[in-house]
Amino acid sequence: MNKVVKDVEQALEGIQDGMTLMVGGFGLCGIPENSIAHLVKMGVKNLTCISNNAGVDDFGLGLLLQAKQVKKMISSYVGENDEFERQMLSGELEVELIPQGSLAERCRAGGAGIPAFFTPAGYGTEVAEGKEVRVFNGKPHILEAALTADYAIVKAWKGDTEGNLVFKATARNFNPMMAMAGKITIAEVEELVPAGSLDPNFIHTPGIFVQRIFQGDSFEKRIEQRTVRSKN
Amino acid sequence: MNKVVKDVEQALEGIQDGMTLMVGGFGLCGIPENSIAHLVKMGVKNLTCISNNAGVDDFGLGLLLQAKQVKKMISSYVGENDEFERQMLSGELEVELIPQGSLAERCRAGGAGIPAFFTPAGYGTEVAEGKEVRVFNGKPHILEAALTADYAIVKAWKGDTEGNLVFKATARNFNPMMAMAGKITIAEVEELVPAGSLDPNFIHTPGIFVQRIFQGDSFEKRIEQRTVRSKN
Amino acid sequence: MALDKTGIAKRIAQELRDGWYVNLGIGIPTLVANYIPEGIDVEFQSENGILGMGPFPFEGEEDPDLINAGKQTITVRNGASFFDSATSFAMIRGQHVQLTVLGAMEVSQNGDIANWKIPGKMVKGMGGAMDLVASAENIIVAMMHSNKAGESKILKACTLPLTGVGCVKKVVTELAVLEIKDGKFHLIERAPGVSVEEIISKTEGDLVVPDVVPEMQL
Amino acid sequence: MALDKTGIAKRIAQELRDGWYVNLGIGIPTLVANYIPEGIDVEFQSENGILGMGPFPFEGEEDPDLINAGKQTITVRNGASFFDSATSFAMIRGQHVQLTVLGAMEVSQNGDIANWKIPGKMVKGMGGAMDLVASAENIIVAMMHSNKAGESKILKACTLPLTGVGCVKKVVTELAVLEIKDGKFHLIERAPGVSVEEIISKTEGDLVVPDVVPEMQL
Repeated sequence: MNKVVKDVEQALEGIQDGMTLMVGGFGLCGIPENSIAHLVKMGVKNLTCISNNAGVDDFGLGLLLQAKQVKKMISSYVGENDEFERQMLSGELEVELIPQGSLAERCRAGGAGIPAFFTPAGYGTEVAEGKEVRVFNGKPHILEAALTADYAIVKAWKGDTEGNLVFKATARNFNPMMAMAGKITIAEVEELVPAGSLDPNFIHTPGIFVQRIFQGDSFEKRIEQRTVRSKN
Repeated sequence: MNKVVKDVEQALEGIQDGMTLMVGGFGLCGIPENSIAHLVKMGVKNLTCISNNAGVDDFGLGLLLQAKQVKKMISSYVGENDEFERQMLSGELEVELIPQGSLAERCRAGGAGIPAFFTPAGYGTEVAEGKEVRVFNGKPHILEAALTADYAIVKAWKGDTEGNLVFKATARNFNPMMAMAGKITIAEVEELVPAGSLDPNFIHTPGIFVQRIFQGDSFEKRIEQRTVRSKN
Repeated sequence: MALDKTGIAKRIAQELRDGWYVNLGIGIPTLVANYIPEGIDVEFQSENGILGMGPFPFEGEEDPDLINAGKQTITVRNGASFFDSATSFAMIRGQHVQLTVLGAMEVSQNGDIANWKIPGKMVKGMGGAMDLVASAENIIVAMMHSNKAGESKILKACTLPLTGVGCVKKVVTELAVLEIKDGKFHLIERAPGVSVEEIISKTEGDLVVPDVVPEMQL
Repeated sequence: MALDKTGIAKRIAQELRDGWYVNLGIGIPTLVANYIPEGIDVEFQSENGILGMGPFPFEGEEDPDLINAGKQTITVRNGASFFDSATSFAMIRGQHVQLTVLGAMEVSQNGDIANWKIPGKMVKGMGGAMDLVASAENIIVAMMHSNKAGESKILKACTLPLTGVGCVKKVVTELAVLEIKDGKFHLIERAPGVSVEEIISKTEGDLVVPDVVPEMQL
């Protein structure tokens, strides 16, 4: 079942003002750079973006924020981005902060047909406001709902023509769950290979979760915190 | 963190009468044969076994049933086993049947610290009796609780000394979720390799979920339904 | 003449659409894979953890680690993938599988299905059927119109323990194609040479019969 | 003399036990990895999806696809594994991680912790902290005893928005090791050369002081 589209333009076709997008990545690691750049070019506005982070000022989702294309961010951590903080504190940008594990699980639930689940994370905090509390094994939990998106945009290391994806190292992060939770899931890959090239034992995201796949033109893969040790 | 034990005897140490065991596998595919054989030898009784199936009369969990070591089976499908059916219909054996997807998800939930979740499976059927019903997006769902076990016994293709596991083809099935849900998880592998031999990108079950690992002495890997086509 | 199992499978295969992921149950549904219409690309999911199932292996090439949900030895196509049971049912529950074909003991006119238990007699378990019928948007039941005792299985209300409620949209039997709508069965097609009268006589549930009932084209 | 950050990390490292999986937060907690006691084998989990974290890479060997939860470039040890964020928090929520070490802005005597938000001023988000503190059986907070304005962070009740309630068991500061029990702080150890009086004066919360307070052995 061939999922290949020609380029990023064809891949993002149909994304419109006001839609909800999931965007994979953790910090700048494993983000769909080519798609984000093209979203800026498309100029779609009033987006709701579900993404663990909001990029930095001049890279990642920060680019969409700079261009004022985002109405609402749903994230777990949004430091490292001055423009973000400015828009949020001034009230221009709506922000919903979600515990990282709940965010990951809510995306998975959205893709897995689980409308809601109980988790201990956030009990007794702002996050629990308005949410049902129930005690299991003597411990209070809150009920969290599934998340889905009109489009999920993920980035993989390798992908085949049937949409099967393989991720590298910690660039996996949120990408597999978001791929599950998109009504339409777009995968941007570093290397597109023919079906049959990837070992079926080691597929991270089966092609059933992916509707469109393309090989990105270029990947900067910017490092957010370069930490090294010296050779002696 | 070395998880290697000498043999099946050491691996199963601590399993006692009346305990709850999860046992991986689908039909006879991917079952921990060496451990099951040793459970028969140990003679532990009144076990509650959580396993998708109950084996056949003379292989898999059928061996424990023959020896009357099982008090209760929690499964999704228990055909292909006459002794099982006899014990169940006569009331000797307690049986709880669970939809296969709910069984898988309940094991995952048990391992993932999710005490309960909503699923549409089983609504309006016997399975829903006594369970909370709630409508999401116009569709009724039932609340299902997590499952855990005193010991989970899983079977993998390869495993390393740190307990990282890799499964082959459809022998994966319930093994990864059960590995997560066992208070103590025992992995029986076809091939035990040194830490560092398995590619960290392609570990199915990270070693954190495994407490003991050993290489099985022999694997019969019996085929339940041999279906073939002729060469022309 | 009433269809044989192959005929039922052939008729159901006509319902396949290009690009669909399909889950086939044990029995007649499995046969559907043999009659995919030309120009249609579908992928088969088996709930024990495989996408991209291929045909049975050649003799001597069976792999005990590679089976379908009916525990039969199988092969894989290029582009296949293996996954655990939780992921498999995430696909099913999350409605990523476009069509489910399964057998039944009884179907009722409001779309209820019973196929897993005969109290006191046969209790094999529901396997993945309850998850499949509760989640799939598109369910086709493949079955015989009557049971071995000659009683209709197309009923006003199911008598056996249910597998799912209000979920079946279409039934294909050896006699007819029925659609379920507004709490009634609707006769869509009849098997070649089978009379509308025979179908009416063998259907216990309310049946809406249009003026003209076309024959199946197999 | 009060400890520096390294000293706090060294003291916390003494709490490690053989065979533990450990999650280290950003800042002082990260330093704990440098002082694992001899003969103790622990494995570090980072919530962005890695088990078996190694030291920072040599210059020129940084891999942008290989970072920790602080977004720092890292390396892996033999036996490492990568996984997605849902699996990572399955480990955390499912209590497979034996110890969590993290920083805090405030800790209260009933074990509440606040470390993610200063209303109107700093709103970076909770990241994985809420999942970690809600789930971990064993949480050690690494922090300074007072904030920059000189106010105690060891409080009767937190004033900032909470990250978790009743979860912190132990606090290690530049002055002391405190245990939280029965709704009170208990002074367990003092930093070398630091007086009990100084600790009392800098602790706003109720503090139980035993007759003899041993000095830390670093």
